[in-house]
Amino acid sequence: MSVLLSVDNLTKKFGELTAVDACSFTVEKGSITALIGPNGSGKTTVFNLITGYLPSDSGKVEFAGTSIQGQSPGTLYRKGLTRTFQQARVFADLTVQENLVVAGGGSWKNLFGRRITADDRARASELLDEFKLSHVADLYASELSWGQRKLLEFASVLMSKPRLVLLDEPTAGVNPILIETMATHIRSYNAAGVTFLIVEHDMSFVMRVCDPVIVLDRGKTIAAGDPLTVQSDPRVLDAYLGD
Amino acid sequence: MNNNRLSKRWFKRAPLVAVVGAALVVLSACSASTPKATPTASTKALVIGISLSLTGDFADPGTAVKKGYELWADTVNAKGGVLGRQVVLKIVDDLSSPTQVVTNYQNLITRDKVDLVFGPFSSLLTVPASQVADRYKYAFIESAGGGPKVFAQKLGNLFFIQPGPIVKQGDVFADYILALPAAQRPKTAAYPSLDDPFAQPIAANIQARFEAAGIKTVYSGTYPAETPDLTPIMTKAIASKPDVIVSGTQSLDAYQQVKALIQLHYNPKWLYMSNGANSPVEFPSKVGAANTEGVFSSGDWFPSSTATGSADFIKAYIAKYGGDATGIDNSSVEAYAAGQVLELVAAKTGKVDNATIISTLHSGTWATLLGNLSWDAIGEPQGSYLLVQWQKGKLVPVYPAAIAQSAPEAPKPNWAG
Amino acid sequence: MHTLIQGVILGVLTGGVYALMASGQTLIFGVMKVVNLAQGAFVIASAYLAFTLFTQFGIDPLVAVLITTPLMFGIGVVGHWLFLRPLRREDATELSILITFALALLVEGILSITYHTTYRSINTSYANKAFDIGGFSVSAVRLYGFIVSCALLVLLYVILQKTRFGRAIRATVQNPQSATLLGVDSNRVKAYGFGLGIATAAASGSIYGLLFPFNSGSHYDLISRLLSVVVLGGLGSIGGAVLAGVIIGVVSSVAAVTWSPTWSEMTFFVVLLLVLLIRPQGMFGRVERGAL
Amino acid sequence: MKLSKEGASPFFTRIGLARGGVFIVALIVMPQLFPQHWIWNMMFFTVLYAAMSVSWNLIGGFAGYPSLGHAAFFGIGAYAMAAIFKSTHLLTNGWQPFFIMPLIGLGCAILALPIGLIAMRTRADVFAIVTITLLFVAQTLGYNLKSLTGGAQGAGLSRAPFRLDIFEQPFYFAAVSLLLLAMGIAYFITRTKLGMALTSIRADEDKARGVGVRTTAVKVMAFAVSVGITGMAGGIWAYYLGFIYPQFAFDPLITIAIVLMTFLGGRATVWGPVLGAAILMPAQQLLAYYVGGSQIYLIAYASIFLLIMLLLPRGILPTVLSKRRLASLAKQGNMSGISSTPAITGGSNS
Repeated sequence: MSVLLSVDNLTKKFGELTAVDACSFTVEKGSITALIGPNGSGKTTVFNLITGYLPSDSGKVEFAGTSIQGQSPGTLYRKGLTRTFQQARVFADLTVQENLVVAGGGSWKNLFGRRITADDRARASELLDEFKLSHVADLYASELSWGQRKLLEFASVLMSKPRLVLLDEPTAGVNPILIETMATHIRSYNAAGVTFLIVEHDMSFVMRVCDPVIVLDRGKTIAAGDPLTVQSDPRVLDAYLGD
Repeated sequence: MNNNRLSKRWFKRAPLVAVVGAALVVLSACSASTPKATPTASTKALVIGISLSLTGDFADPGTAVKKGYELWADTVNAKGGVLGRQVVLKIVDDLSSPTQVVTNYQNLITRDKVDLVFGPFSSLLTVPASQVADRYKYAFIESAGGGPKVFAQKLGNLFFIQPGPIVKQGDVFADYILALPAAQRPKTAAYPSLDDPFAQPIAANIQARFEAAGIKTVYSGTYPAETPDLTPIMTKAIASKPDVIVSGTQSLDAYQQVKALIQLHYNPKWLYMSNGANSPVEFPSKVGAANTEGVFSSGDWFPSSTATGSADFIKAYIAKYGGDATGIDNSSVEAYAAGQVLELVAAKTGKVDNATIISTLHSGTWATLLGNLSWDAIGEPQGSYLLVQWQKGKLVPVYPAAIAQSAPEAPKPNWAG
Repeated sequence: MHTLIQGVILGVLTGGVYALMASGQTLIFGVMKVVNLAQGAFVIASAYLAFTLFTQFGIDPLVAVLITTPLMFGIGVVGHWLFLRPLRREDATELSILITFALALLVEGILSITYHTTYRSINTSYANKAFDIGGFSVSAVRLYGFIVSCALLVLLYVILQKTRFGRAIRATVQNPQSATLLGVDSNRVKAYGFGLGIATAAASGSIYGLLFPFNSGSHYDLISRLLSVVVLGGLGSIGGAVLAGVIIGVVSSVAAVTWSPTWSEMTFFVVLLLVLLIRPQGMFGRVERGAL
Repeated sequence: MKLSKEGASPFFTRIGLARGGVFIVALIVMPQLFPQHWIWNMMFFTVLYAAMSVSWNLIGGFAGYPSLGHAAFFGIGAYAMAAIFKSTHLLTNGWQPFFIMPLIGLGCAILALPIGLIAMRTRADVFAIVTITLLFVAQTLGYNLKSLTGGAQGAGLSRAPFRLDIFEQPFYFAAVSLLLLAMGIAYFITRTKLGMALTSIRADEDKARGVGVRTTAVKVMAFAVSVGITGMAGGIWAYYLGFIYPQFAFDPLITIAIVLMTFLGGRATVWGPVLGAAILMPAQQLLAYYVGGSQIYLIAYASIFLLIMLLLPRGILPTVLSKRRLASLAKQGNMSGISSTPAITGGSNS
């Protein structure tokens, strides 16, 4: 397997607080990599740095072998690097179907074309069926439940046929049935060639779905490897249990 | 979407409409003082439509104009009306907005079909309003809009009820200065002016005449309305110590100029301010009574005026509104004079229709509170203003000699501080 | 040269007052992320209040600060509770701008009913006094106004640095989410922060009324200047607002003296435009990327 | 709203066409039904403000960028018109100014490009600041560029040479054309990807940029089109009035009026601003005329504004529409997915 994403010595300071401290790790192509760590360990900040939502202070990020330093989220999205947010960000004033179409990329060359083309509809309905959202396709995203929004956001990033998807706590606040749905979707898209990097608190979910696991503490990578090894790593236990 | 099918049911349901409705009700409830026009059905009433700024930027002077019109209507009605017809004023509010002033004159003329119209307050609103009146061939007697652009329209139906066009207001000061023996005249002059159709042209007019007579201009500049601070401007204006300062001022800025001069310790030999300094109450209260001594200004009416009907006017004014003669705003006097002109036309011709008014006023001289008025073909008055000066706490006419109640005092004594 | 220095002196003194007004404006933005377009209206309202206190009770405007400030603080807290707190989060930015705009109109309307639209000025006994310092004339009102402004700015600094409430505000300015985690009651901080911002408007209103004539419509002029000052200083940065207030005061005063008063008004806007072109976050503003 | 399960969303719906047709016919027939000048005058201003309100909605409603400076472009359009009258040799009859109007609109739109690029680099609140400042810059320029504008002395246009009995009609129909143009653009937006892009910007601009929406291009374009129409409205207004001053041409109250109309009727809809203008403009004019005389006017204006923002932030139409929509969805048995959070309707209704 080859490396799809490599993070090298990435650092970000907020005032006096060092949120990400010379953090380094790699994500193998085709893997479902988990990024875990105690609260405030800098996981989301790492996501923001990778996806261009925040500028880093120093360090390197390479995606598919080229540096993506300083590139905007939009550019990265078009290159196949996409993400979701901890608090699902969907376009509240667009319908579920439109949310998918907007995220579909590509067709933006044709701003003056139909709102939803037959092609859009076909692609969207596939995903909607798969995510069991067809029955709410014409509702506004603001009318969805919390869990449905998370599903919708997940589904919508898949519209652009991404190579790497960064999921920020896909199971937070989601009911157990939906968590299973989530896991199924992640596995099936992974099987179809999409690489995942997942920030997650739910350890059982991580153990079931992810391999390898990277552990972050106070902005530093402290361990990496398969779930079982990481789980028994004393530094990891320290990080979670200590102070 | 179906706004083409807004049903009554829908209106009842929509809470917003209720809210707006409620607000409108409150609005109308709050304005019990609305003047009501009697329908023209009673053939005797002479309905005069007027749009005034009772809200917005010009609200205060607009109210003064209203007082003048209403006082005139009361007076003339007490005498039995114009040609036996009771005068009814239909005064509407234009919110100091040109859009509304056009709407108002449209409504007055084509909807309420008033017999006559008088002008609004401020020449800023006069121009669009006079065009509407002209379109319907209504005479446009107006007491407030005398800026150059009003006459540049060359309307045949317009008559400005003041002694002269606004630009000529300062002529009387130039006359006085240029009548002085050459040795006594000022050598240098500064012209700080408000950028306003009523202010700057006055100073510019004096400047042109002074320069022609060899008085050197050391400063000439305008400042925008609502400049919060005139000290920098006055600092610059007095930098080369002018003998005379001619200020094209409106009201507030006149007080500010005086304040700045006092603070900068500069006392010119002559100080003329086109407006503001001619306000008998405001000026001393804003700059301090002791600082008024020797300041020149000009205007068309003063409580001590000897013009036709002045004493009666003052008496009636105080009887209706209280206060004393010094508290009378000139805008009220000018509005009253507009009514007088109408009376005079009626007396002379026995008619008060618009065509008669227009054709009659273009010739002859008409004696009003403001002295004798006459107009050329485009409504520019042909008379001149009075030069007044503050002497011992009072505003006194000092030039031309014919109406002077005292000799001009020059050079100006130093500021009291 | 003499005129130039005179201009600089004037500018610094006037700038001090702008600094005080703008510090409140920028504080409100910092705490609530609300651009308060009613700040100018509150300044003018306070100027009227000082005017009434002076003409009715003979209270000096600089002393009236002690009365107007707490009063306007209360009005600010209530105003926040009535008009800003009910906004839904999704539209808050957009609607709050429009709401404060409407508030400005409401205040203007109330003032024009109460006081009519003629310009007012507060003529204290020292209104026309001026000091001669090294050949430059410095008017008493300006000097007093400047001194009081500086004193109030110091007071504001102390409140923000030394009190618990001040710390809560600063924490909220820096990071609203973590402030909430630290146990700061964000609604209360927002209400008090808004109140404090309006209170500085009250204080500067007294001084403004002493220095300049005003009417109910003066706030339009004022708000456009204040916005230029806070954008130059960096939205949310109080130190930036103070510095920007003085800079803009000096630049416009010097422009008026050396160039032309009609164009000096433009200096505010030219400065604003340059800032946005070169450094959109202002002198001390932080770059914010997305509501993360 | 009918959504077919298959195929593209239709550009025209039958009901939409019918509605538009009825509206156009109504606009044309109306003056014939009411031959009074004062009604024409009122209809003219109503339609003119409706056009501006619809155009404001393009940037303020659809994209969620609340411009407070539209009056600047209104004034620029007005002064552009005045400038045209200075070279009177270009004008041979009273109709020509109307045909020059599109050039004014184009000019305003081009002027808006750099301004939009600067003002929209950062966030919506900075945009509001810049636009309100722009208004005062424009007003200051109006006063100071004396050779161009006549400064405080004002600028005169020649009086329109139309016959008295139809005097208002050319202006009215010019305003109607402008309104139809603006509504056409608004409709187009709701039917194309452009509208979805604008709505996504309003909902979450960073996220929109993050999923590859060309946010800058889209919002600058919307801004330019929006102020272009506003500029043309200013031109018509100046011609109708015959004389303009900086304080009236660059009046913050113009912006407030059109924003209020948009919010009242419903932002991000095609018809909302029209409804808002149809309610507010006649109300305002008649109130001033009949009630006037009291300073309560400004307070009433501000109070209505505040009430709408707080109680009906989405305006009349979206509120009604969402009720209907939810009701019809419930009938279809589609309520299962509806959460308790209230709906925010977007640009997809037309």
